[in-house]
Amino acid sequence: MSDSGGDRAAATGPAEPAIDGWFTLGGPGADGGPRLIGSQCGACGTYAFPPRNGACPNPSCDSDTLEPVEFSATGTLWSFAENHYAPPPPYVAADPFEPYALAAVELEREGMVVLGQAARGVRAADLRVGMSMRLGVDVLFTDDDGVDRLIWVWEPVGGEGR
Amino acid sequence: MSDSGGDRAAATGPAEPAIDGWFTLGGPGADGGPRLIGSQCGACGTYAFPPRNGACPNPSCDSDTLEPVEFSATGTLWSFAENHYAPPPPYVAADPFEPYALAAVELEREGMVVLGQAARGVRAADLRVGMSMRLGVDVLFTDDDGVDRLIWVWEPVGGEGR
Amino acid sequence: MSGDDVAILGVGMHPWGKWGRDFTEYGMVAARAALADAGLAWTDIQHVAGAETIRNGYPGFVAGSTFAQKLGWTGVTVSSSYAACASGAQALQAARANILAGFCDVALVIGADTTPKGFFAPVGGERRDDPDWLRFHLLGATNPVYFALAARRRMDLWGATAEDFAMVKVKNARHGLANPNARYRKEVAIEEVVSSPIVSDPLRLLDICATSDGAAALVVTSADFARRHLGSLDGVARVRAVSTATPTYPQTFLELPDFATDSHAVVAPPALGFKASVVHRAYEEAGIGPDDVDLAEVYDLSTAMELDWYEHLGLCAVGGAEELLRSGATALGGRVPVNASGGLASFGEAIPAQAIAQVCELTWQVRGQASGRQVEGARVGVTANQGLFGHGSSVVVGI
Amino acid sequence: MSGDDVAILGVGMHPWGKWGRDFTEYGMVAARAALADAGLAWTDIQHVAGAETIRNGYPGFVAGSTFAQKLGWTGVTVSSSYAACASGAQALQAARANILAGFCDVALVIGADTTPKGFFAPVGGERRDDPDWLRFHLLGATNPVYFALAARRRMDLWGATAEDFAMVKVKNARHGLANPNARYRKEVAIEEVVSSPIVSDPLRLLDICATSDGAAALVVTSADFARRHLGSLDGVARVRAVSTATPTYPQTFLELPDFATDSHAVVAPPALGFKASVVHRAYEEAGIGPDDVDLAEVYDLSTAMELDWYEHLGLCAVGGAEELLRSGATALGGRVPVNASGGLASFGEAIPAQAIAQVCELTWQVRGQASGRQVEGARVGVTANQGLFGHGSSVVVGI
Ligand SMILES: [Zn+2]
Ligand SMILES: [Zn+2]
Repeated sequence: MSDSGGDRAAATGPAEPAIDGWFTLGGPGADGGPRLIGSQCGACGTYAFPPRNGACPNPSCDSDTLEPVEFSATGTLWSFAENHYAPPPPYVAADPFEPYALAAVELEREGMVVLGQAARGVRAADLRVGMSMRLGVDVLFTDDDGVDRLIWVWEPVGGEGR
Repeated sequence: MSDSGGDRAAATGPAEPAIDGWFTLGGPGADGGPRLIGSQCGACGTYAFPPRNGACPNPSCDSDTLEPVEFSATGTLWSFAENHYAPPPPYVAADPFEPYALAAVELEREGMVVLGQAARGVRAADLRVGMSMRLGVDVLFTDDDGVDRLIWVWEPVGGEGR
Repeated sequence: MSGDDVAILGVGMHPWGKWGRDFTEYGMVAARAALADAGLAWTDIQHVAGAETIRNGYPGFVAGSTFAQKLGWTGVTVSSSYAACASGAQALQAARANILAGFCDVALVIGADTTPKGFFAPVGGERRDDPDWLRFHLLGATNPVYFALAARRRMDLWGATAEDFAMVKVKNARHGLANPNARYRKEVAIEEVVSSPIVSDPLRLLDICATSDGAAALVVTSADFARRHLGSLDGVARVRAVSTATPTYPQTFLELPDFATDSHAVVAPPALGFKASVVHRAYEEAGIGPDDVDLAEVYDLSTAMELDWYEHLGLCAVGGAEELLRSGATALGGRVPVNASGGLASFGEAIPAQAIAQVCELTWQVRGQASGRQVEGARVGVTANQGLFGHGSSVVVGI
Repeated sequence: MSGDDVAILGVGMHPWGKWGRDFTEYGMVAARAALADAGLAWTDIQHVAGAETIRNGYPGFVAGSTFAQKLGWTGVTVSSSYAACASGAQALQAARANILAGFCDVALVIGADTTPKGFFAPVGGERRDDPDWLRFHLLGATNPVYFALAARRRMDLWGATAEDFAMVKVKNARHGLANPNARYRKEVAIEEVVSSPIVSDPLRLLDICATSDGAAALVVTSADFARRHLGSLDGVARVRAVSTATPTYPQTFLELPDFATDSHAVVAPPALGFKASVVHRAYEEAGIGPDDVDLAEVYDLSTAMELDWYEHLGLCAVGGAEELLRSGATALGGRVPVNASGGLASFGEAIPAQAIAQVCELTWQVRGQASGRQVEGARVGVTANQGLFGHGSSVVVGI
């Protein structure tokens, strides 16, 4: 979880995930990129995100053995939006505020849509429903201790850099 | 409302009620002492405290014309208690905390029981249900601007000084 | 009138606005208006069903008892229901269930709110177990973001345009012109909407409803009581259905306040999506279909969302809402006017009051009392409403 | 079993304690225990009636839907009820009304809480319209202050002593020794109670209940469903009454969170005080009187308050509670054991779960399953519970 990922964002100082256990930062193994960490039920096989501690969401299954599982890193853009006003706290907005996009991406294997911010510099005008998208990681905000807090982001496959 | 009362507490700096419109500080008129300000319904005559803005509490009366009325300054002790731990905020507790008593006093004319702190120095050991009690005013806390915030208090008639 | 219907004897509202007063003051006005409309006194009420507000301290959490006390304790039973924006419908259902179970004959249903300025923010404190807190903190996913996601799908899948969205606002603003309880009572032009500031692309300021103060109340009774009180049930509006269905797993449409949908990898999605299923259950309970509906009041948190409701209500096929709108069918004078009241576009959102206000409007409409916005010959109306966390509601009112 | 009764097919709890985990985890344990006890699956449930917790963010406000989602969306209807400490009884009443009105046959009633340490404080912010905020700010009138006012009246009017109060604690601690769901399971001596620190005179630390984490759940059904499911109704516990009456004006006993009572200057007080009237309505609905009661579970927020309940329940005359206690009638083995479960003295208070837990205990008792604390021959039990803002509840369970 706290491995420094090669594929990571423009973080310069110390960096930590903004929330523990919801995504990896990527690294040398596998295809190297970051991944969302969901849950998969050992009994019925269904998926869930955010990861949950027991309680399979399938109503026909009363299993409590949900295992952490890395989700697909690519999917299809289900929809998107772009915030033109700073969200209220507990969001830590940049000052001055810069509009940013959010993307909801459908993962084929997992059969689910996951919301995230769009990668830095990717704007609504660059997006359309149905595009191929890939997971990345970027800085969400810098906390009071000067630590960059990281979050998963979606970016078009072969799309804009950051 | 903001008259300085002769009967007032040991306030030395500027002083204001901790809440507006619930009690007078007393003064030269009438019997001089402070009074609770309740409401009386112009239609059915029933009383209410705290004062309310319309909506007679008598279910058989739909009047909205409640007039401010000064309550009786004396009554009978209905019950009492004594706090030995500092209440949590928004109570502004003295530091170090000193135990203090609270008294609920039944007013004959108004036919109701009104809760208040006991006057400074009046402790549970000084009280018993059925005693005659009289309204006073004392400092509740001193606010960030150095203003003493005042509150109504109950004290035994002919009882302890402060 | 079927024995399973409850009668709506009285309806009342406090006008929507931004008054900044205690929410109980609005509720009292609405309650007294509903009682006067019913020709009943407060002391005739046997149950108070309050819709809670969670932003007004304890009195808001115990809305039922707050109003019972403010009107004067009479020993009535009370209930306080919370279901986000569907709270008002849940309060109505609480009253209805108590009446039909035989626990009371006459109930007051009431919702009132005083709302903060700007975006709704989550409950205070650092709440890392609360998805509602986390969606703000981790994504800045405000309510308009979710509305925008749905709106964008209409554009990219069905060819909706910014002008279509604007046309919903123009229609509803016109409907609300003569409504004495509406907050905004002026015409809006398409150009004004499409040139208003973008809030969450593709939605602009005038596409998104404001937050308002307001209150609405109903007096509902058993059929027997209504018959005794009025001598006859002719011309009495009645509640023919209340649906408060939750989603069926997997819920595959991303809704407030979730980070992700359920997974359909293992369990196939239900035939009807969540919001369509809420309406479907109401139709089923009332024994009607979309063709029987003379008008609808729907929760237009955004202009685009009203279009989604056309489809959930079965007024047109999926993807057909823009064409239905453009045809004029959903405007006053059309086949099935939607939001004849002016909708949230004209009212703004007063959460616990909103679903009750929809029922007030349908009652006025089926009675023929909706002066200046009357749907001619209205006999059956339906409401549709969405609340986060799997809440939705749909109420059928008939005469 | 009368057609107006609903059957209690399953009961379940999560042990009370101070675990500091998410309240939904406790609730899941209780829900699954109740389902297992009923021999039913989650997918058999048609309605989830949640008792709200207001200190756990949004999921707590929408307790019904939170648990419906956590168990897996099935399209059930939900309700979320709030009535302070009486919330659990209101949730039961929501389920019962929906069943008796014919809207569902099988409902899950659930309450769970994670509680803060120390005194309950009011909702945050400066809330000068909220009497609950003001009583803390202006008087420091914590909950124990109100308990102390009532306790002092028992002393000065009826001659209660600190030792009487302590004896309630000693009795309930002994009752709770064998209860696997109780938080405190050790004997307490009178000397320990009367030498514990004074919190709000005359009440000491061991006179006042702690705040706990915990959960309780019920599976309740129509009589027809229970008959089909079990083949017979023999030996099935049932809900014979739920009372949620509010006060009648003027309410002349000073109650949380008020600054003053109502005035009896113009309107005479009702014959029965508020809490006695709550119980009276339950007796009336069940068609029983105090002599028919084999045991009672009452809300012993303080030791002295348990004594008040003896009188409200009609177990003795007003002023006679101390004598009844001293006689041993309310201890296990006595005429009418009170808080055989151990009560709040052994559990601590988990607000939305408490009134449901009382019903769990009565169910175990009338089934003869209250191992180590069984009231011999128990067939009818009553609960009594008080919530601030005019809430109270009383439930009658019989077999
Ligand atoms: Zn599973
Ligand atoms: Zn009056």
